[in-house]
Amino acid sequence: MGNKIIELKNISKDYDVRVLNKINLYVNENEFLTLLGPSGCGKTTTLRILGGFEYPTEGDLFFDGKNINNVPPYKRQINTVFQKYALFPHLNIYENIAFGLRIKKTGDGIIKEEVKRMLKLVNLEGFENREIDSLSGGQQQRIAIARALVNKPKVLLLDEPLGALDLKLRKEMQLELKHMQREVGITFVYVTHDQEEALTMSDTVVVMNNGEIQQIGTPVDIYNEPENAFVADFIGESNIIDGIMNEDYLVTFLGRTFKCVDYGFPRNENIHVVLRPEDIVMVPENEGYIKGTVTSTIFKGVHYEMIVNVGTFEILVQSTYQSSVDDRVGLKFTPDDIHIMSKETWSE
Amino acid sequence: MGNKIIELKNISKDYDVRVLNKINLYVNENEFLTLLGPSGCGKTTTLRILGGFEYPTEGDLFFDGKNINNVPPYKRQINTVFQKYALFPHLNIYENIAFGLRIKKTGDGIIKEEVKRMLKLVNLEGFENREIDSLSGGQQQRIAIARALVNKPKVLLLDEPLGALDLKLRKEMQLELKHMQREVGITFVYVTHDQEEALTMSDTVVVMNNGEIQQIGTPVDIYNEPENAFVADFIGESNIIDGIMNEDYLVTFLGRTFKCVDYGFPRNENIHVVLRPEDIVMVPENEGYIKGTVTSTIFKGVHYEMIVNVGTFEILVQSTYQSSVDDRVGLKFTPDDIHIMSKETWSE
Amino acid sequence: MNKKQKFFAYPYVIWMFIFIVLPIVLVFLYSITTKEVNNIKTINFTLNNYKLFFDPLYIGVTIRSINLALVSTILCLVLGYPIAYIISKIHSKHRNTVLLLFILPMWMNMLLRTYAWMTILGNNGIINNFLNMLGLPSIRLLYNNSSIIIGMVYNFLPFMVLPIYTALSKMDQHLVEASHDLGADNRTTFLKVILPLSLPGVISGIIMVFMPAVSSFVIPRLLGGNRSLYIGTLIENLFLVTGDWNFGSAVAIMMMLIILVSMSILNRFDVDKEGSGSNLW
Amino acid sequence: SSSNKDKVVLNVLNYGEYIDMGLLDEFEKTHDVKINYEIYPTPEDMYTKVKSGATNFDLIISSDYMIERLINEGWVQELNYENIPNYQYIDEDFRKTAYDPDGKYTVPYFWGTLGILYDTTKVEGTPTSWDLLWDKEYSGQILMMDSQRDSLGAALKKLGYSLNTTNEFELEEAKQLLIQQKPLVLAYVVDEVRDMMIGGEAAVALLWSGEAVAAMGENENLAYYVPEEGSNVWVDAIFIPKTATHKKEAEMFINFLTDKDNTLRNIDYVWYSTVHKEAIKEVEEFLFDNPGFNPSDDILERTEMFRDLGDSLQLYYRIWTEILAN
Amino acid sequence: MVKRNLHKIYMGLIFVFLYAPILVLVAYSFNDSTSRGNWGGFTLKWYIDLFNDRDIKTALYYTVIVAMLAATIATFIGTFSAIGLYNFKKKPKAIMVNVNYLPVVNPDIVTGLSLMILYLSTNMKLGFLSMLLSHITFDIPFVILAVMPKLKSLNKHLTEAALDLGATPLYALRKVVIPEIMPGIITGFLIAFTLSIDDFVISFFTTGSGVTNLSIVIYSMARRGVKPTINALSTLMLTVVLILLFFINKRSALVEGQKNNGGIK
Ligand SMILES: Nc1ncnc2c1ncn2[C@@H]1O[C@H](COP(=O)(O)OP(=O)(O)OP(=O)(O)O)[C@@H](O)[C@H]1O
Ligand SMILES: Nc1ncnc2c1ncn2[C@@H]1O[C@H](COP(=O)(O)OP(=O)(O)OP(=O)(O)O)[C@@H](O)[C@H]1O
Ligand SMILES: [Mg+2]
Ligand SMILES: [Mg+2]
Repeated sequence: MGNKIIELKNISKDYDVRVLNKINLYVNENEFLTLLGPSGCGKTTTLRILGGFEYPTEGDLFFDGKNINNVPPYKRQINTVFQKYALFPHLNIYENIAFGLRIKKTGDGIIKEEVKRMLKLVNLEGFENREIDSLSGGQQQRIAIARALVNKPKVLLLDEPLGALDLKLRKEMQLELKHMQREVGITFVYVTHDQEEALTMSDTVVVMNNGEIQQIGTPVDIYNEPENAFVADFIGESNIIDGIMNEDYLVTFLGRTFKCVDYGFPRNENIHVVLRPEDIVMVPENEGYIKGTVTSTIFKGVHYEMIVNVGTFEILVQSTYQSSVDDRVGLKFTPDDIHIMSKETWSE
Repeated sequence: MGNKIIELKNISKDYDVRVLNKINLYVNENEFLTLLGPSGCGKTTTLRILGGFEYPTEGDLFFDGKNINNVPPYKRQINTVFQKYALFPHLNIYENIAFGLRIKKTGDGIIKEEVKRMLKLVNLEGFENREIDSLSGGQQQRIAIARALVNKPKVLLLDEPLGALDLKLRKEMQLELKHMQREVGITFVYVTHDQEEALTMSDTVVVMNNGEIQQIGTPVDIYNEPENAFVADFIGESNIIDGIMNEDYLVTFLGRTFKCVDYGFPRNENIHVVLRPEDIVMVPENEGYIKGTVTSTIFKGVHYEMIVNVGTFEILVQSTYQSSVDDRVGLKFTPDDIHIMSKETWSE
Repeated sequence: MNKKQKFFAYPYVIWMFIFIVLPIVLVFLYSITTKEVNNIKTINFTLNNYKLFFDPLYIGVTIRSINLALVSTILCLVLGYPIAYIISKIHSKHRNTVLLLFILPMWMNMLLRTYAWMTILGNNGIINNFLNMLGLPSIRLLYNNSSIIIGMVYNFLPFMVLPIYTALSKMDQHLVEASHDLGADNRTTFLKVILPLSLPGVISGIIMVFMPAVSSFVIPRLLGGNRSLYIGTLIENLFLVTGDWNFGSAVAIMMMLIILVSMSILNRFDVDKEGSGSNLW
Repeated sequence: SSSNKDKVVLNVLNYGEYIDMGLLDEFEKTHDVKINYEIYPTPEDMYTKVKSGATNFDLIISSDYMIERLINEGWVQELNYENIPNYQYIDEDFRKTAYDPDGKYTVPYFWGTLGILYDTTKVEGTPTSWDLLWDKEYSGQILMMDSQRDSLGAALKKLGYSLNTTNEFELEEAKQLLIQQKPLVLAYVVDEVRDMMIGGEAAVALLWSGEAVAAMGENENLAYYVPEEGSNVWVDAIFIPKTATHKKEAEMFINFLTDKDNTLRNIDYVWYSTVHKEAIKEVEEFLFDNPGFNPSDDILERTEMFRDLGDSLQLYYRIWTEILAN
Repeated sequence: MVKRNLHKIYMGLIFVFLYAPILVLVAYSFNDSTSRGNWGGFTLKWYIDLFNDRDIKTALYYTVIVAMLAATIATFIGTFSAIGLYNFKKKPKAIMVNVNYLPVVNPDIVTGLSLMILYLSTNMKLGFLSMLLSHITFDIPFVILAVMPKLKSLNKHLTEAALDLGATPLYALRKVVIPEIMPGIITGFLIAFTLSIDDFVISFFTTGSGVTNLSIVIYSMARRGVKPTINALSTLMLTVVLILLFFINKRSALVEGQKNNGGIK
C-alpha cells in the first residue's frame, strides 16, 4: 500500500440541510476502504463527490496530490458501481459492459474477450444479447459491477454492489472483488450495509453517522475498540450498559464490580460498558457473575440469540446452544470482553 | 394460523425460456413465508404472479379458495413492496404513502395520522414533504415499505424489503414487520437474500433454484435437515463431503468411520455428509477426530472463519478463537452434527 | 457536469434574438406608432392602437377565438390522449410506422384537405348523399361552428398526439404496477399516475394545438364560411386588406400577451422538479 | 449552361392559373429571354410583396384598384406604347380608365363584371335585380363574397349609391342591409364560390363574371346576370413597376401577350373577357353569347370601377368587420 | 380482450377520420372535370399533365428540399437547445421558454411579414435561403416542445454513469441522452416536417427569385380552382411514402429478427 491516492479535506455538502460535515479522509493506493453507517448518513453523497457528480459545498478533494474539485467525472480515473445500477436501458448487456471500452477505442476483438471474461466473472455467461429490463434484480447488479470493473480503473467506487445477491453469490463475488483488487491493483472505496462484509474485506473501515465521521480504523480496531457508543452499537450487536470506572482496571455495572483491561479514565467517571453478545457465556445460574431469566430465544441458523433479563437491563446473548424461555441462567465473561467507552452525546 | 389463503398449483412461467417450472405452494393465513434462492431463480417472478402483474403460462392461482388467474392486481387484496421500490416520482413522500388510502377514500384526518404513524415506524419522521429523488437508497426503501404497510392488506408481498438497510435498522425493521404481522394479522410472502433474516423471521421457508422448488419447511428443518446438497450448500455455509453409509447410524468419510443419527439408507450407499462450520470444534491436534493445517483465517466480527486442510478436503470452521495460518489443529464434532443426504444431481 | 450543457442553447439564444425577438420588437414598434410616417425622424408614438383593441367589437372577436381554440384543444386532448396511449402500447417494431401513418395525411396540402372536408360535409356532400340514400333528410354540416371545430381537430390532432405519445413511450411500467397494486383501478391509475407523469407531454400538446388554433384563419374561412370573425382573420385582413399594420400589430401583441399569460397559468401545473414540487392532487 | 447566364431574366408576377403557360415557353424561345414566373393569390398579397421591394419584378398583372394605389404611390412606370404595337387592338373604352385616367401606365389584360350567378333549377323566373341576394326564399342558399369592396358594393348599388362612396350615412345604410341579410347567407367565401355553385351547394351567389363563365361551362343550369341597378366593372391590367430592371423586354412581353393569336390562346385557357378588338371576333360562340363573357353595352353603362379609397378603406373595413363580427 | 378490440375499433375510427378527406382527394385526382363540384368520369389525364408541368415539379422540388432541410436543421438545433434550456436556471429558463412560444402564438402573417422586413433590412435577397431560414425559425419551437417532455423524464443517473465510464459530455449525449430522448426527437422532426411542407403564408412573404413551394402554387390557384393535377401529385406523394413505409417496415422487422437471433453488433 502506497501513497495517498485520494484525500478529502474538510469536505461539506449542503442541500436544504447539511448532509456532510467536514469530512477528512484519505485513501491509500491499493487500499480497500469501506464506508459504513446508517441509512441516510451520507455514504452515497461522499461517493458522488468522489465521482464528481456533486460539488462539495466546502472543502477540497485531491487525487494523487492534485486538487480535483473542478475536474469533471470523465476525466477522473475513477469508476463507480451505482447503488441503483444506472444501466443503459437502450443498450443490451454486451453494449452496457463494452461502453467504457468503446470510449477508449478498444479493438472489437479485445472488447469481445473482455466482456466475455467479465460475464463469466459475474456468473452470467451467455447473457450478451439480453435486454436490461429482462434481468432480475441481482443480475442487473452484477452487470453494473461488470460494467465498472471491465475498465480496470485506478479507483473503484462501489455503492452496495452486492446488496441484491444471495449469501453464496455474495461470498463468491467478495472473493472475486478482493482478488481483482490485489491482482490489478485497484483502490476500492466501498459502501456496504453488511457489516460482516465490511469487516471481512476492508483494510480500513470508516464509520459515519449524520454526515460526520465517527471512527476510522482497521476492522479489528473498529470492532474491538469502538471509540464511542454509536460505533459500538452500530458495529455488531452490543450490550451497552451504564457504569462507573472506579479506578484503572476496575469497573462497576449492573450492581457488581469487575476487573477489566481499560485504564486512563478519571476516577468514578460515568462510562459506557460494551459487552458483545457472543463474548458472554451462558452458564448454570449459580456459576454466573450475573443472574437472570431468559425472556426470548430466536433461531438464527449459526446460533441462537437469547435475551436475558437481569432485572435492570436486558442482555443479549448469542450461543450455539439453546435455552428455553423462563430458564434461570447465569452469565459469565472475561475482563478482556469488557470494553469501556467514555460517555458522550451521540444521536442516531 | 388458519386455512390456505393463497395456493399455487402447477404454476409455470415462460419468457424466452422457462423461468418457473411447476410451482406448487400454499400459504396459510397469517403465515410468514419466505422465498429463498440464488439470484435469478424466479423469486420476483413468483411474487409478480401473486401480485397479478404477470400471468402464469400454465397453472392456477387461488386466493381464499377462488381462482384468481384473471383477477387484475387492483382487485387482489394484496400489496407489494417492490424490489426496485417503484415510488411515484411526481408525488412527495406524504402522497406516496397516502396513495392507497386515498383510493379507499379515507378521510384526510385519518390519512394524516396514518402517514405520520408509518413514517415514525420507518424512522423517517418529518420527511412528509420531501421529493423522492432527494432520498437516499435506504430511505426510499423504507418509504416503499410504509406505502404498502399503511394499507393493512390481507397479504403482503415483500421483495427484499430490507436489502438497502444497515444491520441495526434492518433488525429494528424486522422486529416491526414481525410485530405488525402478528398484530394486524397480515400474511407475509417475503423474499430475502439474508439467510439469517429468512431463518429468524419465517414460519415457512421455500428454497428455490432454477425456477423449481427445492424444499419447503420450517427454518430449523431447512437448516438442519436440508433435503439435498443444493439446499445444504445454499443455506449457511456447509462442508459437503462425499461419504459411504456403511449401515444405519454408521458413516465413513474422510477416511474414518463415525457414529451418526441417520438411518434408513441402503447399505454402502454413496451419500453426502454435511458438516456446518459452526458445529465443528477446533481442538489441539491430538484430541481431534480429524487433523489438518490451518490455511487461512479471516476476521468476521462475531467470529473468525478458518479453513483447515485435512489432506483430501478443505474444511471450513468457525470459531470465536483465532488460530494462525500453518497451525496444526484437530477437529471434533458430535454424531448430532453429522447430516446425511442422499446424492442426487443438482445444478447450481 | 450537466450545467455545461447550458451552452447548447446559446446558439439558439442568438437565433431567437435575431429571428424571434427582433421581429417582435418591430411588431411592437408598429403597434405603438401611427401609420402616417415613412420617415424615421417623424415617428409618432401612440397608444391608440391598443385603445382601439379594447373596443367591445374586438374584445368579442378575441373571446370568441379563444373559446373556439379552447374547445378544439379540449377535443384534441380528449380524442388524442387515447390515441397516443394506444400507439405507445404498440409493439416497437410497428410503432414508428403507425406514427408515420398517423401524420401522413398532414403532408397533403392543407387547402386540399380542407376542400375535401367541404366535399364531405357540404349540402350535396358525401355524408348528406349517404343520408339521402338511406331516405333521411340532409343536415346542415358545413359553415357552422361544428365544421370549424371538425377542421381544427382534424388539422391539429397530430400535434396533440405526438408529444403525448412521446411522454408516454417508455414510461416506467413499474409505477403503473405499483398503482394497481395499491388498489387503483385502471381509471384511477390513469388519473393519478399515468396522466401526471405524461403531463409535460400534455402541456406541449396543448401549446402546440391551442396557440396556432387561436390565430388560425384558413379553417374559419373555409369551413366556417367566415360567418363569424375570428382573430386570425382579423389580423390577416388588417395587414393585407386594410394595410393597417399598426393596429394589426397591436392586435397581434395583445393576443400574444393574453395567450402567454394564460400559458403561464397552465405552466404552474407542470410538475417541474426544480420548483417546490407543486401538487396536482 | 453558360448561354443561360447572359440571358435577360424577366421577373413576372401574376395571379395563379391566369395565363396559358405555353405562352411563357414560347416567348422564352422566340425572344431569347428567360422568364422567372411567380404567382400570388390576392391583390393584397401582391401589393405587400411588391412594396417590400423583395424582388424587382419587371412586369406585373393585377387588378384595377390595386394598380391605382400603386400608381398613386408612385410605384408604376410609364409605358412606351411605341414598343407595344399591338396596343392598337385594345378597345378604346379600356385605354383611359378610372385607375389609369391618362392611359400612361397600363395595358388591360382581361376584364369583367360583378354580378349574380344563380342556379336555374332552384331560382324561379329570370331575376334582374340585386334583390335576389336578399330574397328570404333562398335563405341558407346565398353565397356572399368575403371581400369588403364587392359585398358592400352590392349593397351600395342596391341602394343606388356609388361603389366608391365615402359617405358614412350611405355606408351605414349598406351595413344595415348586409346585417339584415346575414341570416340568409350560407357563407362568405371567394375562391370556393365557383365549385360550390357547380356542385349545387347553393342557389345564388355574388360573383365575378370570369368565374361565373367558368362555372357555367361546368354546369349548364347556372345563369349569370349583372343587376339592373348597376354594378362594378373590373379590369386586370399589365404594368411595369418602378423598380423593374428590364423595361424593354417587359414591353416586348406585353406586346407578345396582346398579340391576337396569343390572346385567343389565353382566352381559351382563362375564359375571361377580352379587351382585344380583333380577338373578340374570333372567340368561340358559346363564350361570345355568354352575358358573363360579353356583356351588353347598356349593362356596361350602369357600371363603375372600384377606385382606390386611400384612408377611407379603413372605414370600409370597420364596417365589414362589424358585419362579420355581428 | 374486450379492451384490445375497443382499442382497435377506436384506432380504426380515428384512421377513418384522418384518411376520409385523403380518399376524397385521391378520388378527385381521377376526376375528368376541373371542378370539385362535378364528377366528370374517370381519367388519368391529370397524371399526364403532371409530368409536363415544370412549375409544379420545381415547386415540389423546393417543397421537399426545404421541408427536409428545415426539419433536419430545426431538429438538430431544437434538440440541442432543449437540452441546453433544460439546464438553465429557473428564471432564464422561463423567459427563454416563453420567447420560444412566440412564433407558435404569432399568426403566420405577422411572422411572415416581420421576417420579410428583417431580411430586407439586412439587404438579404429573398429566395431559397430566406425561406429556409424562416422555416427553421418556425420549426424550432415545435421541436423544443416535442423534446422537452422526454428530457423531463430522463433519468439523470444515466448521464452520470456514462460520464463515470469516461464518456465526455458530448459522447454521453450522443450515446445515452439522445437515444433515450429519441421518441421526442422523432416526433419533433415529424412535426417540423409537417409544418414546413404545409406552410404558405410565411413562405410566400419570405421567398423570391423564382423559388416557390407547393403551398404557394396551390393557394395561388385557389381563385381559379385548384387543378386536379395537384390532387394527382398528392396521390403520388402518398403512394410513394406508403411504399417506402412498407419497405422500411419490412426491413426493420428483418433487423429486429436478426438482433434476436444473436450475433453481436
Ligand atoms: N421479461 C423477461 N424476459 C426474459 N427473461 C426474464 C424476464 N424477466 C425475468 N427473466 C428471467 O427470469 C429469471 C427469474 O427472474 P426473477 O426476477 O424472478 O429472479 P429473482 O429470483 O427475483 O432474482 P434476484 O434475486 O436477482 O432478484 C431470471 O433469469 C431473469 O433473467
Ligand atoms: N438532492 C437532495 N436534496 C435534499 N437532501 C438530499 C438530497 N440528496 C440526498 N439528500 C439527503 O442527504 C442524506 C444523505 O444521503 P445519502 O444518499 O448520501 O445517504 P446514504 O448514506 O447513501 O444512505 P443509504 O444507505 O440509505 O443509501 C440523506 O438524508 C438524504 O435524504
Ligand atoms: Mg446510499
Ligand atoms: Mg428479484
